[in-house]
Amino acid sequence: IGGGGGGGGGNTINILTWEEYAGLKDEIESNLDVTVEFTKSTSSSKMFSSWQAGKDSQYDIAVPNNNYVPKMMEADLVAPVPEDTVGNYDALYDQFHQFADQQFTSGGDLYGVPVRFGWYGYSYNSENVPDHEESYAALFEPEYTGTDLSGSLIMYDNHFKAMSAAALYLGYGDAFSGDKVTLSQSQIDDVKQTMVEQKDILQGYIAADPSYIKSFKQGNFELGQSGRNEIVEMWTNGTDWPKMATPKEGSLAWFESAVVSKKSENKDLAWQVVNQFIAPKLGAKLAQAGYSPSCNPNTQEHLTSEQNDMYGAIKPSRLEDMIPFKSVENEDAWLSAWEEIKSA
Amino acid sequence: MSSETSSRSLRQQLLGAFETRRSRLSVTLGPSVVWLVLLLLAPIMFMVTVSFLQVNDAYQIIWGSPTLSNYGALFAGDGPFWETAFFQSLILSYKLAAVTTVLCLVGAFPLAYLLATRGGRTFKVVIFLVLLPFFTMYLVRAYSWYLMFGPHGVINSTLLKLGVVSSPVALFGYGQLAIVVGLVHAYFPYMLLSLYASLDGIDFSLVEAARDLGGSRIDALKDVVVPLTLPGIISGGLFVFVPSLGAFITPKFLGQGKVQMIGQLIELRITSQYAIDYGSAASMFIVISIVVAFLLAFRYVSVEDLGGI
Amino acid sequence: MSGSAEALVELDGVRKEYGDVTAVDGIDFTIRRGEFFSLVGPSGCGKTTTLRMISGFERPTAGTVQLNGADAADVPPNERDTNLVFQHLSLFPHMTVGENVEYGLKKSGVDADARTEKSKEYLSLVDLDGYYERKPNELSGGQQQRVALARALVNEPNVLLFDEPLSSLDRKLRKQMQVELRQIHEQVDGSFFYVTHDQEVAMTLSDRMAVLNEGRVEQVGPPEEIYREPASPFVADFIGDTNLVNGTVNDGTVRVGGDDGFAVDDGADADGDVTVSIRPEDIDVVETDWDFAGEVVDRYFQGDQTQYVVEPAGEGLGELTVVMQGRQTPVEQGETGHFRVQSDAAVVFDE
Amino acid sequence: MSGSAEALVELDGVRKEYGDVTAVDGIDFTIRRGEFFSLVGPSGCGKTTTLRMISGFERPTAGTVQLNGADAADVPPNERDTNLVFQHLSLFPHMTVGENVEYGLKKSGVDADARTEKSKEYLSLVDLDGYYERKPNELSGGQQQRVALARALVNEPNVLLFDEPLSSLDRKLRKQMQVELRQIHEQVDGSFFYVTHDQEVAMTLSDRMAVLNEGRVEQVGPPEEIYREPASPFVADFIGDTNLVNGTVNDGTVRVGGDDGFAVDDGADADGDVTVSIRPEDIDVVETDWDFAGEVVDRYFQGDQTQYVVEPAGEGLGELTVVMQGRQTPVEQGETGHFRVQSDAAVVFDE
Amino acid sequence: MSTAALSPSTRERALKYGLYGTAALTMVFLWTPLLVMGVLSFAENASTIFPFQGFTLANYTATLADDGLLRSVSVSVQIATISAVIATVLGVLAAFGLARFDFPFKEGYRTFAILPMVIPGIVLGIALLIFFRTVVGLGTSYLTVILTHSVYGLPFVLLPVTARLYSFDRSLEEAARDLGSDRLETFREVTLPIIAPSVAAGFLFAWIRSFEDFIRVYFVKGSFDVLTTAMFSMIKYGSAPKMNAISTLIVFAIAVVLAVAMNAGNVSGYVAGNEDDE
Ligand SMILES: Nc1ncnc2c1ncn2[C@@H]1O[C@H](COP(=O)(O)OP(=O)(O)OP(=O)(O)O)[C@@H](O)[C@H]1O
Ligand SMILES: Nc1ncnc2c1ncn2[C@@H]1O[C@H](COP(=O)(O)OP(=O)(O)OP(=O)(O)O)[C@@H](O)[C@H]1O
Ligand SMILES: [Mg+2]
Ligand SMILES: [Mg+2]
Repeated sequence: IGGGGGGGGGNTINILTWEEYAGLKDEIESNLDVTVEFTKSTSSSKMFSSWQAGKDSQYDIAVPNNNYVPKMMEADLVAPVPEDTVGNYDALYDQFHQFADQQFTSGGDLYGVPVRFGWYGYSYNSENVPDHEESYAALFEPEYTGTDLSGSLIMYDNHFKAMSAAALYLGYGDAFSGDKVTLSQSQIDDVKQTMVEQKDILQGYIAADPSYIKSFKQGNFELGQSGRNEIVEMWTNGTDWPKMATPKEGSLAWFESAVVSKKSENKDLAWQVVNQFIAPKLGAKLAQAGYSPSCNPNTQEHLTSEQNDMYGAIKPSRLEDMIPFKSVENEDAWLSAWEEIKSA
Repeated sequence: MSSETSSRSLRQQLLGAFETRRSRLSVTLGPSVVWLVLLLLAPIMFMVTVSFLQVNDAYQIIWGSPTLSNYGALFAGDGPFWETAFFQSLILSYKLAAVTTVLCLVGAFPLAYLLATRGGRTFKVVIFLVLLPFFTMYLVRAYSWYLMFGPHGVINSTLLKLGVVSSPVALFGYGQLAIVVGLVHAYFPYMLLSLYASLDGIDFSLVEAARDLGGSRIDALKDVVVPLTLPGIISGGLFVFVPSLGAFITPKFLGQGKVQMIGQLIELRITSQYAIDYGSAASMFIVISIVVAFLLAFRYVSVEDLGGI
Repeated sequence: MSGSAEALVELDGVRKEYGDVTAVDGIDFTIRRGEFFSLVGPSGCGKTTTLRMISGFERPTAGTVQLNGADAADVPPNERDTNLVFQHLSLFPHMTVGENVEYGLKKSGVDADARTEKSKEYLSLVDLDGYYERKPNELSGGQQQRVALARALVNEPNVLLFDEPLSSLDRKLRKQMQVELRQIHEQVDGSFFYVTHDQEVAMTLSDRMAVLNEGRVEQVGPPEEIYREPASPFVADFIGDTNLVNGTVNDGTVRVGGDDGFAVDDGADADGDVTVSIRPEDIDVVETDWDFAGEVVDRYFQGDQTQYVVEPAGEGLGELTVVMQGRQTPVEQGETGHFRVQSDAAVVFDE
Repeated sequence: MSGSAEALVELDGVRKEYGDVTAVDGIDFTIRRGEFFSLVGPSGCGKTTTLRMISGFERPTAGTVQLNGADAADVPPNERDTNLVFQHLSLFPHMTVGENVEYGLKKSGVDADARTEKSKEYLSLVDLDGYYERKPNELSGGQQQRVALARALVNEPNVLLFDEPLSSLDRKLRKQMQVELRQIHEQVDGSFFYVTHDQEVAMTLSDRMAVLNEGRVEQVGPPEEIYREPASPFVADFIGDTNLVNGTVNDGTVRVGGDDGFAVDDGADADGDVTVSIRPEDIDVVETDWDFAGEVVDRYFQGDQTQYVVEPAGEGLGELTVVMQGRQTPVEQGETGHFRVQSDAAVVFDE
Repeated sequence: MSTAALSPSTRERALKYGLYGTAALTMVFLWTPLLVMGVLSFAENASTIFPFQGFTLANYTATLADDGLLRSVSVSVQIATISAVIATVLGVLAAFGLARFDFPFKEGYRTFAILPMVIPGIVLGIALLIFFRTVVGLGTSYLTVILTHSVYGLPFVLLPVTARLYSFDRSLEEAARDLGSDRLETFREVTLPIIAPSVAAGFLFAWIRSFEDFIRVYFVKGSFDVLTTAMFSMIKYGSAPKMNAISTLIVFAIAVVLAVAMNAGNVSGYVAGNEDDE
């Protein structure tokens, strides 16, 4: 009952990941001689902290956001990728190879495999908010869009996502270019100041995707920081008034990356399962389930053109504008700033 | 035959277990003492210890060099300590917990008074209606208020629909009011039952005695009922104040991220960073608050009076 | 309505119903200035209810309660010039003896010094000097009793109401408090209205008493009148011990016990079947001229008197109780004795 | 140790200490087969403690309790041939009346049919036919009382122990249960050991009684002996009402009341100061040859008798209580009467 | 002045209605959100009453088809049952110790034993999390949740049972002994049946506290879901329709259990700690 039986036995692979992956179970099991057990997780930080707390012997695979992979590497929780086993890796967009080289490589070994991705900007209700030059300023200046949005703005309830938006708004884009995000203390202070002031015009901070959609549809706010996949989901379900903005300062991109536990007794089989995540057909299915594109462009073959418009085909040029999630250099300072913003 | 003798000796053993004072005590209290020591005292003591230690990047506790730096970190910031997030959250938590306690008291007293003074058929129904929310999951109750509040929640949309207001009332959005309402709803039954237990023990002929001697209804309440229910008021207060102080779910749902109570602050640090050193130090303030609250309470009531619930 | 017969409290056709239950079923009586008036009756007969209507805690369903000649219907308890001594005393446990006694004075606005002085005076009246600072739970039952008394007395009410205040005390203490209550009544001005189910206490204490049965007053009068001339078999049986026997009236002569019976010389108006009450102490053991002979089947020694259960020889009479005072032991258990009912002792009730 | 004088229970120098408190201070007495024996004394004198030592719930600190001639020190309560009727009855609330009554039989291995039969028999003895299936809380106080009695009786114990079982009942019911208890005692074989602080009950019921005071037995004997010849002023005062007055003995003559006093013709061994007990009913109103004259300062009508408080004319006597039975009203309140103490009525105690 | 003008009986009545009024408002306060939630569970638009778009049972169908959710309910039931059993055994034994024997630091023990109930969940949760991970080396799992909830439930059993034992008339035990039972029989046949309702009440409290706990389990559960954590993600991730439905089902289930319990015994008395002998 409960917790699962540990990463040892037979050819069972235990996976800690997001809800949508569970839909791949039947196909993976028919493609490979394996039983996969999915355990739903709702955040990368939880995947990380539970592995950190010893769950790494219970799970073979986790699929956190890219910025958590270096942390797991640092904590010595993950095993290197046998590139032969993960045959689909080569097919990924170049951009992801670059990202992986930058972030997931240590001592010549690769530790994570990008699976799917998406990006954040903001979205707005096009019925009430006029078109405007898309910029993060829309989140910080109530009149920026040409209509007063005081009290109708929403930010992510996540220090990294929310503070990054503020940093980009303040023009600290350079800080996002290295291995890690490197905001100086004074930049963090400015971000904090800006966000504390922003609190007056905010309607609130919001947890994550579905509640964003629910709240947006309910009319609680007009414009909010959001991921593209949420808006795609709304479109797919017939709500056409939201508009996704691509801010001129750049979008923050996330990509989920699969890792395999160092303690797994079935590493090879585990990597074979990971390989399935980015296989063209299964990757397409995952994209559909999560309204987010796969890192493998070959998935487009298995999607309709309409689907490809929304989340299948992404122009490589757009990928180049994206700023990938990264670990931050002085996370404590970020967190303290965030706490001060929240309790201001 | 053999089963007969063995059952007899089992019986003898059981009887024997109550022969001496020492064995009686160890049989009855032993197991719970072990449990409480291992699962309450030890963890709390360990937490106290951790609050004086540091945790390295690999999330290992660094033993051997006690430090006050975690406590320092709580109050460190650019500005004076009262501007730090921790201090602000702490104060806010005290404030919301205090308001919650007072509202619970004000709301519960009339109902408890009626329940204690009026018997009969309606009594059972009312008790049922009061107990049901009490037994209903905390999370469900917090959630039900999550539906009620919000810029377009049930309250606002109803007001809009009825034409009472023309645009959503900010007061009924998420925020401190919503949190207080949620907390009152969550912990109200503790206060009610505590007061009820205490009022039910009152000899109401004392109220009549006060009236007979020339006291008005208000006098009787003030001079007799309130002093005599003081233990109930205090233990009810304790049972509302302490958990409100450390509330997490309610402010999480009903604060929409703009309000940060101490529980959320700790949770954030633990789940995002596994910062158990910082979390432990911060938790100490809740633990100390409980100790102080208990010590204050014990000046007016005895431990038995806390047995209301 | 003046002088000693002035009516302080007057109940006129007072009824009280609780839903279907009629607790008090139309009663009238008057409490006069300065008198010690008792209301007795068995448990559940409506005594407490009556007292609560006088003190203002209940409203009569019908009828009026007049205090000092004015209808008191709309006067709340705190504005009535009555004070209550409760059955369970109801001393405020969180206040000292002094604070308890002063409570009423405080509510009527007496200033602190005067309060202290007066409360000490009354505490001394009830023999509790020096207990001013104690808490009620530091006192014995009898002392608490006296505090309750002082707390009511100190307000010098027109009428002091008592609801069985002695029933929780043990026998010795009860006797002692009884005597004290009478003495205090003589020392203060007000009337005392005393409710009890203990007929002995009521008889001992009262100037007048009312006997209540199932919400109705059966008889009002001085104790001796009620004891000697009970208005109904109920009263005869409830007040004191009695033998109730069946009898018949023929031409104004009352006979009990059928053919083997005897005549009790009490003229009666009615003809036919009657009930006759004969008090145990009104039956003497005699050598000659006996009314009936009977075997002593049981004998209960009670110290100052001895009770005999006699089984009369004939058929018509059931067991009779006879009481002899002091050391007289005229008949032993198992023996047969001869008995005569004192003249005028029998009371006859029409059926 | 045979026949009717056989000792079923024998207490020999029994003491019981709880820490510093000496609850029972060395007592001896014997309960004989078939007798109704009472232990009376004021609250806290050690009655319950004594009873609990007999039933086996407490071990004596010193002395022995013998049951049927054998030391019972090591016999646990469940193996003693005694049964208890508790003060608060202690009926098992979760069992029916029948189950309660059968409990003891079940424990001694009686089979189900025999149990039912026997329990019904005893329920019928206490007049509770048809209550077999009820739960205790569906019964009135008096009925519960009877179930408790049946539950103990049904085991046919050698000794049935009672700890004030009637004290929680009201007066009428108490009188009635008292009579029933006596009758039941006559119908069954065992001895009854009855503990109470109510001397009236004890006197009425007992064949013999022991008076306990602060853990010591003051006197053992039949009620009349104890009432008439109390062994100490305490007994005289506790059992019945009495007047205790100071006196002096001179050459075998006892005088009370100093110079204005009178002689009570009871020879005394000792010389010097004595205490004299005179029962109120032993003082008569006389026309001539009076012992003392005095004013009646208070008069309490009690129905079958009237109590007079008399203040003797001289200095040496305090107030005296006099009781007159029946309709005699020889002196009115406020008048002066003349009184004589009956011969042999005074009891003299050396100081 | 104006109150003085009112006749005393009017004033009395005003006070009385004031009292009833406040009490009624309190009941409205307690019930409105739950009722609204119940209504919404049948609504097409699950998050707000207006605009109302019609009734549907779809939310219930979806809820009952959600295997993960149902599994979490069953896990919650198992955990609640096991931990309540442990808490009951420990609590009943301890209650006997407290009520029947004297020992040093008795008041201290009593206070200590109430603590799990009052200490905020977040503190207990984190303390146990750190403790289990670091000291015991026990990963968080099913077992740690049970341990946590068994200590959390302890006071909920201890309090009613101790209160019952204090009011228990010990002469009942003596009566049984007097009638021929040894100690063990006395316990089994008299003591236990009489205190059984309070033990049952304690078990029920401990069970419910475990079943409804979120914050403690959130920290020590590891990665499986119990009902509350499943609900938490539902709310956080906005699955209002299912949340309304499952919540309404639970309120209903608890109402039924409570009604049965209240008919069977003096639940309110146990809750308030002043149960009468039945
Ligand atoms: N508040 C009430 N509601 C319903 N019935 C009541 C109420 N108070 C009293 N009664 C009923 O009215 C009747 C008279 O009650 P009351 O208390 O006056 O009796 P009592 O003579 O004082 O008896 P006791 O000697 O036992 O105190 C009883 O039958 C009682 O049950
Ligand atoms: N378990 C005990 N521990 C300490 N003292 C006790 C205990 N039981 C009785 N006592 C003391 O022993 C004395 C005698 O008590 P006991 O109960 O025998 O009195 P009693 O004659 O039955 O009184 P009552 O008429 O009030 O029932 C009292 O002073 C009492 O306080
Ligand atoms: Mg009454
Ligand atoms: Mg006793």
